[in-house]
Amino acid sequence: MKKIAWTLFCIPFFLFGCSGEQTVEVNNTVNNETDVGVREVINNSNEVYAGNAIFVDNQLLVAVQAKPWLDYKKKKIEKNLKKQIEEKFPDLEVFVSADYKLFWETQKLLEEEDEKKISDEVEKLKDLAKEET
Amino acid sequence: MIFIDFLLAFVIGGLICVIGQLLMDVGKLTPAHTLSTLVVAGSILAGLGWYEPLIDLAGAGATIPITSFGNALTSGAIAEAEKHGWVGVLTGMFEVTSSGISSAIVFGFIAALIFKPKGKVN
Amino acid sequence: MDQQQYQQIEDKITPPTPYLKNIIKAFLIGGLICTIGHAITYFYIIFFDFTETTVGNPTAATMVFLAMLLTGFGLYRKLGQVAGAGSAVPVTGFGNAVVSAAIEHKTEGLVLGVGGNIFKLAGSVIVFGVASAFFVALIKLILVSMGVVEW
Amino acid sequence: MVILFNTKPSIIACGSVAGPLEKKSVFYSYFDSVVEDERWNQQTNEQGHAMMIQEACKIIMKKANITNNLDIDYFLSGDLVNQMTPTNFAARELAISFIGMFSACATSVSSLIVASLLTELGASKYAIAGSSSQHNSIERQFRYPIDYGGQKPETAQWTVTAAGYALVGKHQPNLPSIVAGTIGKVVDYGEVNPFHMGGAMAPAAFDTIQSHLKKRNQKISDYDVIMTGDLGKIGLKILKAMFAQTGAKQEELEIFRDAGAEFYGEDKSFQSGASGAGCSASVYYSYMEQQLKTGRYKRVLLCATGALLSPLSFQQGESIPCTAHAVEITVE
Repeated sequence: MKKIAWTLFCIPFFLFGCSGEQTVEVNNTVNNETDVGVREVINNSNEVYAGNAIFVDNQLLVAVQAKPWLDYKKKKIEKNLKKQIEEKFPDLEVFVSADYKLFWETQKLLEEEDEKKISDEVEKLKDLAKEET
Repeated sequence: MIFIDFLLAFVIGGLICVIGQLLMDVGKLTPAHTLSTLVVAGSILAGLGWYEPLIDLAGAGATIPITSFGNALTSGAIAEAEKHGWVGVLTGMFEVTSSGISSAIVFGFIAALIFKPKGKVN
Repeated sequence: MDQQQYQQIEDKITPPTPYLKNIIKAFLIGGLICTIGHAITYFYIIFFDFTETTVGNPTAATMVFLAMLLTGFGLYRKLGQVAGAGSAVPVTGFGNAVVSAAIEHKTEGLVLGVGGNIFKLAGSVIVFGVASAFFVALIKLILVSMGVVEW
Repeated sequence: MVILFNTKPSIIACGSVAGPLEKKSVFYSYFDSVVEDERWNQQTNEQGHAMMIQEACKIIMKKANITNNLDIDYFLSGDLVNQMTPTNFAARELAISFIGMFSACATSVSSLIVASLLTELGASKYAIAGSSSQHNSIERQFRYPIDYGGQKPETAQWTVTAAGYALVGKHQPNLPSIVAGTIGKVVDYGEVNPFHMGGAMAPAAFDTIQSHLKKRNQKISDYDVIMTGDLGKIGLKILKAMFAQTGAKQEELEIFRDAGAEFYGEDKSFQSGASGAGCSASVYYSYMEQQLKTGRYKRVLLCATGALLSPLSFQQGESIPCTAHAVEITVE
């Protein structure tokens, strides 16, 4: 019993140690500048370990995953990122979410080619994210 | 990262249960008293606005313990109070749906139809 | 022998509550139940249209369903003896209280027995949940209108 | 008060039945009948409870070669269900003059005392006395539904599914005979924990045994065994400690035994042991009767203990009043 408890106690420290890398994915864009800019913003936030950005027309959907132990300030992280991206690209309609559902779905959208499908899916995800319990 | 996410659910869910166990063993409360106390605690945490961050942090570790029931009812009432003022406090309560209760009623009813109490096994 | 003397003898012989053992068991099993619940939330997020905010409801319903099966097969009782609050505090414990009362009172008929007694054990949780929600929301409303706090 | 029975009414025959879980009991081989279904193949637990009582009475009549119910004058019995409906319903089927008796788990002895009194008076040729309990119907009434996952402490006891009845008649040599009985007072030392019945009942047992010995001018060692009803392992230890304080020696303390403590042996899953009105009854009117008949014991004191609480009194914050009744049984 003691051994198991001790192991369980130690595991997180190992994981903390090797979690420095960030994965940021952006879907195919025409504009290289925005691509790099969004990557930069997400990369600069050390509260986030992964992010997906989907561009459709002039909309930008950013789905990020906060580090699990920082999840309690999820809403703040969302707000901060949104503000930073909006400052950089004032003419983009930005939506940021730290919800796992959006992250999971945008992962699939990264591979998607059909513009129409992407746009529909982004709309749907935004609606889902706004739903209350 | 996913592992830490699960670990947080485990630890925080487990800690809430430990509080319950302490209420039973040290406080000498019956299970009904313990659960009622925890529900009230959940309501108060919701009123302070602390329960939502806890859910964001621990996921099911905070939504599965009975404290989340108090949170659901209170945040419903507060949300309605914000919109409609005094009346909202009451109506908000009745607008809240808790799947825990409704599913317990449905499954309890179904269970009554198919199961028989078992006193044999110990 | 008076009451006080007897109390001394009784206290000396009655085995003490194993606090630490109970706490460890409650922590491990309660944590495990929540972890299973967490896995179910991921299941609903990935395969259905639920977000982290809305997934609580289907998860609770699924956990209550599992509690129904365990209760019906007489396993939740055994779990409860080991886990104590570890199995009583999660929503599965609430489910167990409702389901066990429903099964128990089946012999008194569906209306008087099941209908009338289904909340025999869990009713106080609902009453205190609703009442405390009312008072907390009321206090918050008063504090907000006094300008002490914000929503 | 001690009652002396000058005519020494005898226990002519005994009948004991038990439920499926009682196969784990160390007294299993002494029971007359064990049923596989705890509901006795009835629709409800309470109907099964009533069937169990009838079954025990039928066994007695068979053993005593009585074919007609009318030959039995009285049926004195009780159980723990509200208003004792299982016993009442069994009495309806038996059609014997009936008084319901309630001393909780001490009913096994209190009914035996009344049956002996009726015999002594000449009012009864044959009387059946005893009590019974059925786990499911008692548990749901006093505690939680069967399948509720509550945690029981080490002091908790398991209500048995069992019935024990004795046929009391005029004195016959070589049969266990009732020579004296003590009807106990109600004793309450302020125990409030319904999961610690042993601790609540031990003072009542102490009081009754003490006053019986005193009035009869006896020592503990005058008995081969003093068997309490359902104090459980922890309750028995408490009782022994109480007697130790009054100066009883170690070898005298060995005389004390408890039906509930021994019922399920050392099985830890039953916590402190067995309890219920059927616990003392089924052990007294099977194992104990046979030990007396075979001459292993010559003089025993059976002291059944009962906790006189209800779920209502517990919820209203009352402590648990307890009683104990004792009978002295000898074999010539």
